[in-house]
This record gives sequence, structure tokens and C-alpha cells, in this order.
Amino acid sequence: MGILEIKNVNKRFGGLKALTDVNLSVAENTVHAIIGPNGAGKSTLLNCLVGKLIPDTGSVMFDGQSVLGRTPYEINQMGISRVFQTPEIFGELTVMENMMIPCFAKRDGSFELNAITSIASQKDVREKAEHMLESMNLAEKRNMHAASMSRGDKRRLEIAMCLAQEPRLLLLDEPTAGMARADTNNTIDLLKQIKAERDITIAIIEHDMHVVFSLAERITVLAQGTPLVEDIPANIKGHPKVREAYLGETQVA
Amino acid sequence: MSNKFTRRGVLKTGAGAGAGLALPTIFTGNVWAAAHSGYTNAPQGSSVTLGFNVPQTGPYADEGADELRAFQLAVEHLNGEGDGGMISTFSSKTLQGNGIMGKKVEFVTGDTQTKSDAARASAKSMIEKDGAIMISGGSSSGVAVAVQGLCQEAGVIFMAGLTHSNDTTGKDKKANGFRHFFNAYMSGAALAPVLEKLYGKDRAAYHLTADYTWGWTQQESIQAATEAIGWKTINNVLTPLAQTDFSSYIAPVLNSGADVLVLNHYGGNMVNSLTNAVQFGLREKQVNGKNFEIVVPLYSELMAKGAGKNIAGIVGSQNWDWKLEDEGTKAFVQSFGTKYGFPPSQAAQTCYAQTLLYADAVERAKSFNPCAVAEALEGYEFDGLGNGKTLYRAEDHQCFKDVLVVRGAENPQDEFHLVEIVEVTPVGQVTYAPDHPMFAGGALGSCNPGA
Amino acid sequence: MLGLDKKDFTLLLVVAALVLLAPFILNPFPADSAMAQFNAGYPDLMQRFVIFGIFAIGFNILFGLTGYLSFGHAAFLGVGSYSAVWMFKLLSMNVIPAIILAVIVSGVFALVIGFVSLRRTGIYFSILTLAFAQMSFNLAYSVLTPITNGETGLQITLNDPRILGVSATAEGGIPVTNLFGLEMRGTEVLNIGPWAFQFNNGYYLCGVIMLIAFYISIRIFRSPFGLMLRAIKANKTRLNYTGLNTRPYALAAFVISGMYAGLAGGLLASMDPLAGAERMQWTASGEVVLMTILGGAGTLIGPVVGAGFIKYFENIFSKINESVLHGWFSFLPEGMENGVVWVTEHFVGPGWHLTLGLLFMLVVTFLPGGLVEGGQKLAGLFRRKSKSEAPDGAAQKHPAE
Amino acid sequence: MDAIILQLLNGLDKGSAYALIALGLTLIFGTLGVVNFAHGALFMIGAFCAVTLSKLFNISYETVDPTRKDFLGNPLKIKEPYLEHWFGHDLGATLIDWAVPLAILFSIPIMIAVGFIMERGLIKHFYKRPHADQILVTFGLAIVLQELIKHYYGANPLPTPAPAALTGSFDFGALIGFDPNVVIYPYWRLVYFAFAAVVIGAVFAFLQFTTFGMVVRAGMADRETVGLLGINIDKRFTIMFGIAAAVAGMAGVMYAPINSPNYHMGMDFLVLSFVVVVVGGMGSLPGAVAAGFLLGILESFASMNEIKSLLPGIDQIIIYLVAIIILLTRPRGLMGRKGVMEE
Repeated sequence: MGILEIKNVNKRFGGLKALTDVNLSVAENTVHAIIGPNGAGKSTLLNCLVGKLIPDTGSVMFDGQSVLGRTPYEINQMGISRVFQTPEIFGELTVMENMMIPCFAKRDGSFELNAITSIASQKDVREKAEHMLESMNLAEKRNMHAASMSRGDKRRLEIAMCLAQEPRLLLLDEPTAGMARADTNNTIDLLKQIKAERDITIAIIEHDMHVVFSLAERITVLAQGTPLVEDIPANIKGHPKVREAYLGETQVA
Repeated sequence: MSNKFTRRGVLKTGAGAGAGLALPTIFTGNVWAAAHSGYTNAPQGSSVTLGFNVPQTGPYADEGADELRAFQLAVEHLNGEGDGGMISTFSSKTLQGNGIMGKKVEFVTGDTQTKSDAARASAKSMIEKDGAIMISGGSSSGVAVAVQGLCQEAGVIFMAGLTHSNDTTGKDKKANGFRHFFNAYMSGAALAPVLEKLYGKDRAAYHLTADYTWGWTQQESIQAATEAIGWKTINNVLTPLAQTDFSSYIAPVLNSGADVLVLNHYGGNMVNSLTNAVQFGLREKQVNGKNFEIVVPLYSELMAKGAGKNIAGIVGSQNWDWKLEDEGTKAFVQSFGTKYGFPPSQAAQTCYAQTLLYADAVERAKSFNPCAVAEALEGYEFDGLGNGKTLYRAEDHQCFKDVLVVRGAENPQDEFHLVEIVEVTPVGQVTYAPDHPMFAGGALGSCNPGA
Repeated sequence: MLGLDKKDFTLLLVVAALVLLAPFILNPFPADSAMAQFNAGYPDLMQRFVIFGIFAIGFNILFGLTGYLSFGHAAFLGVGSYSAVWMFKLLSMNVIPAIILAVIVSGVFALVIGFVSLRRTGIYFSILTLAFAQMSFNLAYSVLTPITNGETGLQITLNDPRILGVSATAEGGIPVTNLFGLEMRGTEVLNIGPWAFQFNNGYYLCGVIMLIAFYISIRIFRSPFGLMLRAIKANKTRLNYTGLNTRPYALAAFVISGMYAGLAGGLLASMDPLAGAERMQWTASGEVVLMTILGGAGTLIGPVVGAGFIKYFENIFSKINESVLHGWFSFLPEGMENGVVWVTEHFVGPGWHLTLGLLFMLVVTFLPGGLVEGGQKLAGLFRRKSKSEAPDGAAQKHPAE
Repeated sequence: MDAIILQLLNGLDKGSAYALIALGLTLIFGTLGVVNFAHGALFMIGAFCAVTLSKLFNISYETVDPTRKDFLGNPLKIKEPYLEHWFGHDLGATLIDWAVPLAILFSIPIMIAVGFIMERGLIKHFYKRPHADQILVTFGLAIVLQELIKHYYGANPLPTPAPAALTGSFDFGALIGFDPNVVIYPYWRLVYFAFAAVVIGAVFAFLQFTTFGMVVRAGMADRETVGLLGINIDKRFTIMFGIAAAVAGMAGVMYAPINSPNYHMGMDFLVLSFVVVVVGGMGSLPGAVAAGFLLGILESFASMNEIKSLLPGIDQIIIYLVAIIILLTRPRGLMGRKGVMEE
């Protein structure tokens, strides 16, 4: 029984079948990659997991509880954090402020009208945020506006913000898209380090095979909205079905 | 909070105080009162300041501009400049062209924006900052009642400009406030006999009424007056003030069995509702075997201009018209027309008359003290200001004088002859008892000198 | 100090000094000089400066921090005014209960409207608030006249059934608003040479309340709650994926700013016990939007500056008439005098709207971010010139300052 | 039944005015992403184009008639328009009479020019600025424009009648079997409705069937992509602004005989047109038109006595009430696209 169980999920947009009978199980404390050509339904699947979309049929269970019908923030409270393809950070705020927001947020997401105490006086929150920034090598940039950072830094900040919530499942949506090779390698190292340091399940959607094969413990190949193969990386590499699906799309590294 | 003058100001003040130019003096008391004179804003030195509070922005800006012209003219005449206008025809001969009690008349102006809030702010600044001892002007009853209340509190005299609601001298009357303009009740009383003569006793009226206090009192008055001559009232429909297109209110009129449409609207509302009614061809229709007629109880020259040809043949009432033949009117029209190139509106006349009446009352009371001035105005009878013999009734501070019934001209010789006078209704017909139910509910209170 | 960092505390001190010394600062010209026209140091206008300052500070907590643009905030101001006047009519002429009721009623009103309107974002939210406010205004002007006294505005009359206090004074006048006996209209006048400085009780009450309101707003800006609000403006999606429902935060900000508006409305009524319906019209809501943007949305002091700016124009420029202009320019030869007066006339008196419109355009075009940011840029420019070697300190902006 | 038909007619007519104004507004929203508070002012300038042309046609020379007196007792000056002098009395009078319809031709170049100047001179600097700044600058512009009009034309409404041939009313009821005089409708309002239908149809056809329109629609959907294709979308957007201004202006010209134009009529329509656009859904042209008609018709029905006696004051709030209900039940108005002006 995996921490994330996707059963018979179907989703259509008008006449277009985006997902057909998707069954997928992500085991706890593994790195699980979902790959597939453009339009295979990777992002649709991810959106179904986090409450942005609701599947037409099927079930999505996280740790034995259904996520369907819940809002994104409720699903996040269950322990699922998401990193977006284009980093979603608070661009107008400083890096430090960005980092403090998940540190302030209560695990149960409860509303808190903390309007009179000053941020400066919140020692433990600041320390936690500071610690997170340091571990991500962002400490010197703490007073920069987040929007003015490089894409790699933004990505690191976003991952740090997700980790600060100590999620049980981290969803990564093409975390290296549009990155230079050096940045990509840094991100791979970062994710490896994260995995080594804590008990966490990572589900990653990725285009870049280099990333996938560096990180994943299991890989699911999605094509035309349905899972084609699921196996360990070594078996995926030479799989004929995968080659077929990718033909002319991307070179398998 | 801060403006570009602040920093410079501190330096100047500091320099002035540091040099010890004069000993500081401190007066304590009400905002407006100088403790030693016994009343608010007692004129110091050789001049006296009046405050003219008129709409300068918004839909009534043209009316406000005309009021301001009249005020300026009145101030000139009081100060002995120009041809003297109605001072020479005024029955009281106290005004000598040497200002008021020998003090030169100065004035300040402000913008009411035709909003009660803004009007009060503007009047307050005249009283608090400029030391105005009398406030006049305005172009709506809401503003008049609001400013009248303020003047009562502050202890200055309010000489109302254009305000037609019964409430100004009815339930909202104040001891410090005076109205020269006629009111909704008088419109009804003056119109009814003329309507009977023109359209007969057997008529069915449909009312469209602006949905706010003035509209309601106007409708109530005209309904009472027309029902007294035997008319039936088919319906009274309230229309939102912000309405610009009245088609959906006018369309059902024809089929209602009514043969008269009464438009209890003013300003832009009236221009639009009348234009729409004429567009619908109401005036060419026959209902119950009679010509369909439209009545607009309160008329003004500016509205007539705005409605253009649509007003031809439509009956209404006015406080005054420049085509009257009395000496006061002639003198005023001559004076105003020579200076500005066109004849004055009724709003201008009422503001001019109010200024002269105030000045005269001060002269007669021999004091600027508002209580003395009020006493001089109460029960005062005068003539020569354009409306014939007039009484400022003591009980409610309302002027009683003849009222005009007018009609839109079919073929005006020029843009100044858009309306023609049908009848001058004598004052006796429009007089009512001070405790008339339409005016009941308020009290003048006692005069407040402010100190 | 007071839980503020040094910079904020200095700002608070400066504002406090400006408020307390306003009767001097706003009255720089001797009463008998031609420039006296520009003096703004009389009680009514000073009261308006601080009251509309409060209104704009509150609006800024919503708009400046969360980015939710409400086009209906005047409704809360109006509701506050009506509540206060009713309190004067029914309970007592003391301003304290009136102000408290104004804040509570407008808070409840804001809770209801905010709860519904915040179901949508962006322009849809703006139009929802606009619709609620316009409905309130239209009803207050017509159908609700028994409660609001419609066009004329709700006033105090001689026959109000006041429970604590008298309906009319011994002299037959209407009692005046007071703070435990201290009359709000009471003014001390200090004459120094040709200057007359007016110290008004009501102004100082409003001023002190404004300082408290300003202080609270600084605390909110610097609090975790304020950070959440700024996060809403910066990126709602990320906040959602951080497990937070943004609506309670936005609603709290909406209610707080509604209460600020109610406080402003209650104070307006306390200074001058009249509540006019047009206080609730969309143009009044638009005015506070303009004040905030003009001064600088999201900055602490900007909204107050914007409020002062607009109120100054409304009250000072509208009063400059032709004869005043002739007075100013009488030193010129007659032909030139008439020419100058003719040109100037278009921008003052009846033309004050034109000047205001032009200023809006100029400020927003050349000082993006409003007057405060413009001021900071100018100051930065000045500083750079004076010590060109020094590191550029002005560009390092304090967040949300 | 007759009352309902009557109000339906009224509603269609009001709706066509709302739809015309909202159409231009939503074009600017949709193409340029600009919140244009000066759009009402464009409508107002259009109406004043009609006033201006009628004034131009009435420019007169004066002859003195010593037998009659003016109000000061001086000899009366009789004015005769030059047009009547030049073209003979009949043709001249007809031209003057038809000033409003002719003003359509007069207004199109003026409005397009105004639109171009506005867009090139001011609005284009604000594309990348926050909506708040756009509101402030366009609101300032609206004030300036209306104050300029006030300065030259005064604050009072100016009567601008329709041609005599199109005044009076049409007995619509008799046509469909009611008694005469039951369902009558003014000719000019029928003209207005037809005119609105033509203009709306033309704008849609233009966007649907021309290459230019296609590019603009693509630009509305995704500006960046179209820009990447190497198409100069900015130039086309300028032209769209001109078209939007012309549509607003023509709506104003034709509206002049219905309500005498005054300088603040633009502000009166501003809030309403925003409500219409938002109820229709941001960035949706059919939505704006549908919402215009919907609100016009509902407003007309709300003013019926039968409904008013049931719900007093309903006509004061109906538009806002409907807006609230629609926005709460349909998140993006009737036909709004996702993500447009939601932040």
C-alpha cells in the first residue's frame, strides 16, 4: 500500500480524453517519477492530486484519506506540497519574508489574527527561516526581492518554502524546466540531499531524462492519458514501448 | 495633512513670533465667536464679509454661476458702484451705497457641489476661516436645509437661495434661516386655478415624482391642490434620482386612462423626463376625448433652455420672471443685462433680493448681531424687489408674495423668451397658516448669535 | 519604542508632531495678506484632513496590503455617520458612545458585505463592492428616508428624545457634541501679530485618534498578519499551496478597513452632526481610492498625504474666485492683469476639478507609486547629489515603506 | 401583456445603449488590458459632436429689426443661419434639422483621432503599470475632458432634437393587434435600436471575418505569442482603441436626442457600463452585448408599477442586485474568460 494511491482516474475536457483509467501507486519514502511526451496528461494528473482539478471518476487516496473534493489548501494541510513548473513565490516580498510565511503558517492552516506582534519579535520563526535559507545557500540574498532572483534561486526558494512545512509528499512539476545545465545539476544535488536528510516521498514530473534517471527510484511512463509502463529506471531505459512513445520527441539520455 | 507650504510656514511663524512683533492674545470659546462682541464673526475694521455658497461643479453649476453673478451685482450696488439696481426701487431707503452700516461689503465664495456634506464644509470654511457673517445661495433644498442647520449652530444668518421644498420653512425651519423663494405648496396653490381654467375640472392626472424629499413634498402639494378643483389622481410613480432615461416610466402613462402628466422633477430629471414624454408623442394624443397635457410644477429658465422646443405650451410655476413689468424688475434686468449681456434667472433674482434684504435688515437693526437682524426681518413688509408687496412672515421666516404661472412659448422671439407669463397669482391665494399640516413638525427654536 | 523599529517610530513621531502643530503649520500666511487664501489651518479643514486620513489609512490596509480594490468603502463611512448621529439623537451628545457604535455597526456591515464579495477576486470583487455600496446609497436616498432623512441628511433636531441629556438647551438651542462636557466645536484662538492660530477641541480629538489609528496600522503592516496580507497580494496561489485559505485573512483586512471607515464616519458626524447620503455614493468611494493611489498605495504615510492633497484642493482651490485673483495680480498692468486672471480662472473656483484632474494625470505619469514614492525618489536624487561617494541608501527600500 | 411588450421595447432600447458603450469598453479591456475610466467621457464627447455640428450649422449672421426690442429695450437682432442663406431656406433648414444623423459622419474621424491621441499620448505608457495607476490616470483624464466641455458648453443640458421626420411615435400595438395608443414607441428610439444592431454587427463581423480582426482576437487571447510571431500587435491595438472610441462616440451622437447632452453624462454612464462589462464577463464581446440587453430589459421591468408596488424601490437597485446575483452564481460573469483581470 503506497502513501499515494490513484485508482481508475478518468478526466475529460469536452471531447478530449485527458486521462484514461490511470492507476498509480507511490510507495512511501521513494522518489517516483512520472514521465511522458507532451500532452500525455502529466500535468492534468498532478492537478487532480492537488485539488485544482477534480477527476470525473476514480479515487485518489493519500495516506488512506481521499483528497477528492478538497481544496488545494486542505490537501496541503494533509501533507502534500507542490513545486510548480514556473516557480510560484511571493515576488514582491523579500526572500526572508517568503521563507517566513510557511514558517508562520499553522500545520492545520487555521486562521490566526496575529496583527499586533511584530515580525521582528518572532524569534523562533526567524531562526527557522534563517536556518532554511542557510541550508539552501540563500542566506546572503535574504533582503532581495524574490522576483529579482535568478530562476535557479527562485526554484531553490520555492523548494525551501515547501520543505519548511515538513510535507510527507513533495510534488515537483518539471523542476528543471528552462534551467541551464549547471542549475539543473545543482537542483539534482539538492533533491538528493533532501532525500538523504529526511523521511519524504517525492513525486516528480519531468521531461529531462537526465534528471529522471539521476533521481527516480521508480518511473511511470504516461502516454495519451494512460500509464504505459511502470518499473525501475534500469528497465525503463530500453523499453520498446517507451521508445515508441518518445520517438522523435526527446532523446533518451 | 501636509502640503507644499508647510515648511515655509514654520519658518515664517517662528520668525514672526521670535521677533516679538506683537503680544499674543488668546480668545477662548466657541469656534466662531469672538468673546467680546457677543456674536459670531462680528465685523472688525472697515469691512464686512458675506459668504456666497453656490454650486460651481456638478449639474447645477450654471445656476450657481448665475446666482454668483447676482451676488456680485448686489455687492457692487451695496458698495455704491454701478447703477444701484433695485436699491432705488426698494421700499426701504436705508441703503445708501456706502456698504452696510458704513462698512465695505466683501464676499467669499464656495462650492456646494449640490451635496449637503460639501455645502456644509464650504460654509464652515467661510465662517471659520473667512469670518463670514451671513451665508447665502444654494440650488437645492437638501443643501439649503443642511446649511441652514449649520448656520443656526454657528450663529450666523442664512439667507436661502433657490430652495423650493416645504421643509425649508416647514419641519426644518430654523430661527437663523430665511427664505425668499416660494415653495411647493405655493406652486400647487397658484397652479390649480390656472389649470382649472385651461384644462377644466374633469381631469385625471398621472404623477411622476423624483424619489426624494423635495419630490415628495412637491407631489403632495400639487395633488392636494388639483384634487381640490376636482381632478382625479390616477397614479403616482416614484422615479430614482439618478435616472436619465425615463422611457420605461412614461410608456405606461398613455394606457393608464390619465389625460394629464405631472412631472414632479427638477433640473436634469425634468429636462430628461419632459424630453422623453414629448418624444413618446404624448402631447399629440387624445385621451378621454381631451388633449393630453403635461404640467411641470416648478419651472426654471435653465431647465427650459435644456428642454428646448419640448417645453412649448407646458405650464408651470416660477418665483419670478424677468418679463414682469414692475419697477424693481425693470431696474434689476437693466442692471444685470447691461453687465452680463443676458437677463437674470429667478435664482439670480432671489439671491440678489436676499442680499439686499439682509443689508437692509442690518441697517434697520443698527447691528450685525444675527438676533437683531432676525428680529428686523421677522414680519417685515417690503416692496420694490421684483415681486410686488412681500411679507417675511415671523412665524416661519417664509416670504409671501405673488407667484407666477408660466407657460413655454410656442414661438420664442429669442432664447430669452422661452417662457411666457400666464398669470400672476396674487399672494392671498398662496398664503397658508403657519401650522398647515404640510409644514408641521418643526420649530424655529430661538435665534443663536453664536457667542 | 512602542514595539516599533527605529524608522517606524521616527515616522510616527514626525506624524505626531505634524498633527499637533498643524494649526501653526497650516496657517503660514498672516490673516490680512493676499496669500491667506492658501491657509488651511481652520478647524473644519484640519478635522477633514485627519478624518479622511483615517479613512485612507484603513482603505490602505485592504488595498495596499492585499491588493483587493474595493469600490464601495464609502458605504461604511456613511453607515458609521448614520449610526453616530442616531446615537446623538437617542442616547447622548457625548461622542464616545457614538464613535464606538459607528465602528461596531460598520464592522458588522463590512463583515456581511465582505463575506459575500470576497467570494470573487479582481475586478469581479470590485464590482461586487461597488454594487453593494450603490444599493446602499440609492436606498438611503429614497426608500430608507425614515432612517436616513434622505436628500437632506440626518440632522439633530430640537425634539430628539435623548435619554442621557436634554432635547434642547436652556436657551432653546440644539445641544452640541462633546467629550464629557468638552465641546467639540470649542476653539482657542492665539493671535500673534497678524496671525490667528485656531486650536480646536474636535480637531485634537480627531488628531489623537488618527495617531492611534496610524500606530495600529504600522503594527498591522509589521505583523505576521500584515505579512500574510502582503502575501495575498503577491501570490494567492502559493499561499493556497502553503495550506492557507486566503479568505479569512482578506475578510479580516476588509472588516478592519471597514471599521476604520466607520471610525472616520463617526468622527465626521461627531465634528458636525449631519450624515448625508452622498457620503455613500460611488464617487465618495472613488475618492478614497484616488487618495490612496495618489499618495502611494501600500506605503504607510501615502494615503494620509493623498487625503490631505485632495481635501486641500476641494476646500481651498474651490474658493478662489475672480475678485480674489484680481486682488493677487493687481500689481500687474491692467491688460496683463486681466490676461493672467483670465488664464488662472480656469483652474480655480469653478475650475478646481480641472486642476485636480490634471494633477492626477501628472502625478501618476511622472511619479509612479504616488506622491510618497515620488518624494523618496526626489530625496534620493538630492542625497546622491550631496554625497555622490556614499553608497546608494535610498534605493534600498524598506519593505512596504 | 401590452405593458410587458412595452417594457420589452423599452428594455431593448436601453439595452442597446448599454451594449454599445460596454462594447467599446470591453474591447479596450480585452485588447489592451487597460481599465479605462475615461470611456464614459468618450461617450460624452460623441454626444457633444452632435451638439457641435448643430451649433456649427446654426452659425448665423445678424440683422437688426428696429421695430422689435430685445430685453434691454435695444433694437432686436434677428439671427439667420448662414446655411439657410447659402443653400436657400428649405435646404438649409433641412440640413440643420438633420444635424444629429449627419453628426455620425462628423464624429467618426473626430472620435478615431481622439482615440489615437489618447492611446499614443497617454494610455500606451500605462500598459505595464498596475491597474490602480490606470484607474487614476484615466479618471484624471475623464475629469479634464469633462471640465473642458463644461468650459465651452456650460453645465446645463443642451437640447439636440432628432430630425422632425423622426420625431413622434409609432403605434407598435396597432400593428400586432392591440387597441391604438396602447403600445406606442418613438421613432427615434427604433432608429437607435436599429443603429445599435448595425454597429454591434459590424464590429463582430470585422473581428470575425477580417485578417486584422483575427490577429486582434488572437492578441486578446495571448498577446505574447502573437508578439512572438513578429506581428506588430501594438499598431493594431492603437487602431482598436480608435475603433472603441468611435463606437462610444457614435453611441453618444445617437443618444443626444434621447437625453439632452450635458458635460457629466459620461460619469453617469461610467459605473453602469462597468457593471455591464463585468456582468457580461471580462474580455467577452458577446457577453457585454448580452449583459447590456439583459440589464436594460430587467431595469425596464423593475420600473413597472405592478412590480414597484410589490417591492418598493426595486428600480433603484435592480441593476446592482442582478450584478451581485450573476457574479455570485457565475464566477466570471455571463461569458468571461478565465484569468482576465482576476488579480
